Amino acid sequence: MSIDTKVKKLTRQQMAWRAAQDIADGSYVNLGIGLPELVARCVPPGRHVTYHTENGLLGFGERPPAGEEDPDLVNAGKKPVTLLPGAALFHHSDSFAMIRGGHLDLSILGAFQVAQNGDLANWQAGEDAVPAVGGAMDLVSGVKQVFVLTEHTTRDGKPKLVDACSYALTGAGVVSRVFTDLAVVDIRDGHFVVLEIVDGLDLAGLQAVTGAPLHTDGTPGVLQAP
Amino acid sequence: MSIDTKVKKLTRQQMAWRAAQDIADGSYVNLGIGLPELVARCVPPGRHVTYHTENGLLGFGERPPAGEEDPDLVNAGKKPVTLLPGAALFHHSDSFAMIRGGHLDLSILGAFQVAQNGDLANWQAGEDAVPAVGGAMDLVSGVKQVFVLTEHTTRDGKPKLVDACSYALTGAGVVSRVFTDLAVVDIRDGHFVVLEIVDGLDLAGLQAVTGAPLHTDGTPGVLQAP
Amino acid sequence: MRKPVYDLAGAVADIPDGATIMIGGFGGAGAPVELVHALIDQGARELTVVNNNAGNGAVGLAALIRERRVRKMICSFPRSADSSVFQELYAEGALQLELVPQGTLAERIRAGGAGIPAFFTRTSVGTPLAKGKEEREFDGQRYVMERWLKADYALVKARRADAYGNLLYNMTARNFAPLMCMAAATTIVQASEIVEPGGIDPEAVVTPGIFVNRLVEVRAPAQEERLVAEGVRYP
Amino acid sequence: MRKPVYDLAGAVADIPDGATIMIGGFGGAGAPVELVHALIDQGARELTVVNNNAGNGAVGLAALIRERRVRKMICSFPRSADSSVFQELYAEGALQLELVPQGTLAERIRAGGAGIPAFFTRTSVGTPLAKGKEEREFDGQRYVMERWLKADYALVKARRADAYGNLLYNMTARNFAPLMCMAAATTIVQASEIVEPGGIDPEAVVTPGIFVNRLVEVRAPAQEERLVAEGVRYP
Repeated sequence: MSIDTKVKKLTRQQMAWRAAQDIADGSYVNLGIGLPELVARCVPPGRHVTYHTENGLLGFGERPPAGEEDPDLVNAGKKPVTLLPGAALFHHSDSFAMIRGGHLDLSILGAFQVAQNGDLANWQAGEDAVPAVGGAMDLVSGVKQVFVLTEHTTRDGKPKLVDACSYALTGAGVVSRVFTDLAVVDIRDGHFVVLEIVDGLDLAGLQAVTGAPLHTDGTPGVLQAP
Repeated sequence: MSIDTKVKKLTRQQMAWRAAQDIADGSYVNLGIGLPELVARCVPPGRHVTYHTENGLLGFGERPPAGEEDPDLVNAGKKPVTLLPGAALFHHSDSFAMIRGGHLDLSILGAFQVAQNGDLANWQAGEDAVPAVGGAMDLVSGVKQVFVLTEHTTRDGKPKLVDACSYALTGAGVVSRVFTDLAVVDIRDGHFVVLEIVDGLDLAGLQAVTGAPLHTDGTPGVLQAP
Repeated sequence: MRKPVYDLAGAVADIPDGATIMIGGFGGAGAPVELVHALIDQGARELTVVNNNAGNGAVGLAALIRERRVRKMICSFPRSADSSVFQELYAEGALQLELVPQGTLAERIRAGGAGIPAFFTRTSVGTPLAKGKEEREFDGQRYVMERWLKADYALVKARRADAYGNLLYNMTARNFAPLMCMAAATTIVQASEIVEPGGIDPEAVVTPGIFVNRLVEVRAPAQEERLVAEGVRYP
Repeated sequence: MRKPVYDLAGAVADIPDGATIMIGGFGGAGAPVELVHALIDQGARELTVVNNNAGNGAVGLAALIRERRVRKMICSFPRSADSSVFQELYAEGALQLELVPQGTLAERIRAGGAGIPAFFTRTSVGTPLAKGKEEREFDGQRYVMERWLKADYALVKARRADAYGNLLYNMTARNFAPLMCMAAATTIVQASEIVEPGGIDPEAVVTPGIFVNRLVEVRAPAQEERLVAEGVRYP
């Protein structure tokens, strides 16, 4: 299934921007490796968000200027970061106590598949690859709210929003909202509920690239991003 | 049962001194409240012993001079102590990780009763008193070696070394050696084995104030202390 | 984020009757005397209190108990030279006691903060305190299962807080406080000073601010032992 | 007590074949490259290695794996841009893998150090990694039981050690090291400097010396990422 070229798909930057709008002021947030990392730069001015990384740091900022990187000061993606005033360093067990103990408000993660019941598969695509889970299972089972940020379909056009995950689960019933390049979709009571769709696409068009029935709660808004 | 006045009972200071002789160089040691606290001053010169206290401190020293006490710098008996160079402060969970995780070499505790199988009762004497356990149960079940330091009998002459504890246990089969004002007694394979007896008392005399059969492994030495 | 800074009364204003409250301190070291007195003034009753001890003299936790605000104490050592208030009410049956070995108490609180609903420990095996607890053998050793301990509120005392709630403590006044900050839904901290973010070395932070909800500056906090020695009675 | 100070070869000399070794580090941050190279020189085989990852490039842990000294890896994330050594040996079946969620790995190591033989966590419930694990419900939530993880040796990297083994780390190079120091029978530390007792603020100590057995001073330690970027191969 392919999407009409008139459809105003969001770029990765725009996807990150849209997700960032839904981060509440004062939140403690863990951003997954890759696309979710872009979210930090897009948080609206005036909202104070504190970022947590699994490897023992709360309150970090952007990558430092070239030449000032410290390989001992990195995020979970092993990318150099900086300490903001008021940062705290701690060991891995304390870091995951924050995660497992429900102290983080939000985690934004990538996905291979999200099911309509909130199941998430984002760590193992198929049997061949070397399995690697990292902190994803801890995050989804511990953080208060889990958002997924991902393209609506795979590179070859298969739905990532599905009725049931065929890949190995990261967690069962853990996702509450999905931000894609085509839509913003809530997960409520075992259903996908469409909140916003990009310009040029209607619900039927979105349904055609989605692997489970879409519901609405009023007319979906327009998904747009600067 | 009373003891002949010719018997050279040890004083409390002497008891503490005798126990201190059996602390190995390099040990990490937790001393119980009361009589065991006296042990620290009696360790032979040249042996380096590091003291741990449950309330989050490793490497503390004697009470500071009058007027220099800090009520925030105390041992488990709530007595003021000092920080020695190389001390470390930590929270209660880390402190008991040291205890429970088997990182301490030795704990020296008081006792109401010690049984020949190594059972220790040292927290609740009878049903009337308000029960209070503190860290005793953690110490006896976690520290590598537990010595008991106590008078051989109660104030009214009843044996404290017994065949089976009648008081509530602190731990089962946990004590390896007992230092009293009359003798040094090992616990081996469910038996009391007498290592040393004070001058003026023979095995029969010691047996008369002990609540379980005494064994020997060669002739007991003379228990003496400066 | 910047944590709201309250006065003492404001910080404890919403604590309801029946709340479970963890109070930092080992004896007087780390006892948040001013916060406890504010709680007495506030009037909440039927409290469950978690503390290593059960108060001394006629101030702080002992005063809270004496004013009959506490229904149940969860502690390891309710007995001391100056703990007559607890002993009297306990003897008359006005107060429940859950006695927990000190290390198990610390670990149960940490477990509450770390999302660990239960764990196994050798501590208390074969003793009356293991009664009613599930026992289990691992690798030939017997252990008892212990459950996490959480609270609605924690009251703790710090030496320094920054505006984001990062904390440093003074010496052994640290004791249970970092664990209680983790295990309470709302953690209220009285700090001798509140500094701007950057005023605490990130490498030396003991309690990261994520575990802290409210700050109160108490510049010259009372030391419980001194109040007891002086015979002070509150209120 | 003063901890014995070794040279690199001496510090790892007694590690036997078949040992379980925890190696600190998260990627290159905190990786004790010099100690791992000394272990390669020493020759021990059939090792079980606990690390968050599985090595990068052709140095450190990756080199240990490439030299076929490792029988089994216990880790959370053995995949990275430069982890081809692990991937090849894993594909050919020369290496076992126990994949553990990162937080569960950290907590299992802490449990090993803290005398907690087992604990419950929500992490992995309903996923393939819960297979074979005991499940249990507490307060209406499902949890899996996880066992402690201990080691014969830990190799970790510190910024500063004092002569008693108290440690400070550098930034996020701390990660697993404080836990591994607790969980190993013999903890071997390479520190950029070893100072006299008193050279670390007691309030700021991260790993108390009781968890440390041997010290090695490595004044200008290699940073794994730089070696990988430069294409260095060891030995």
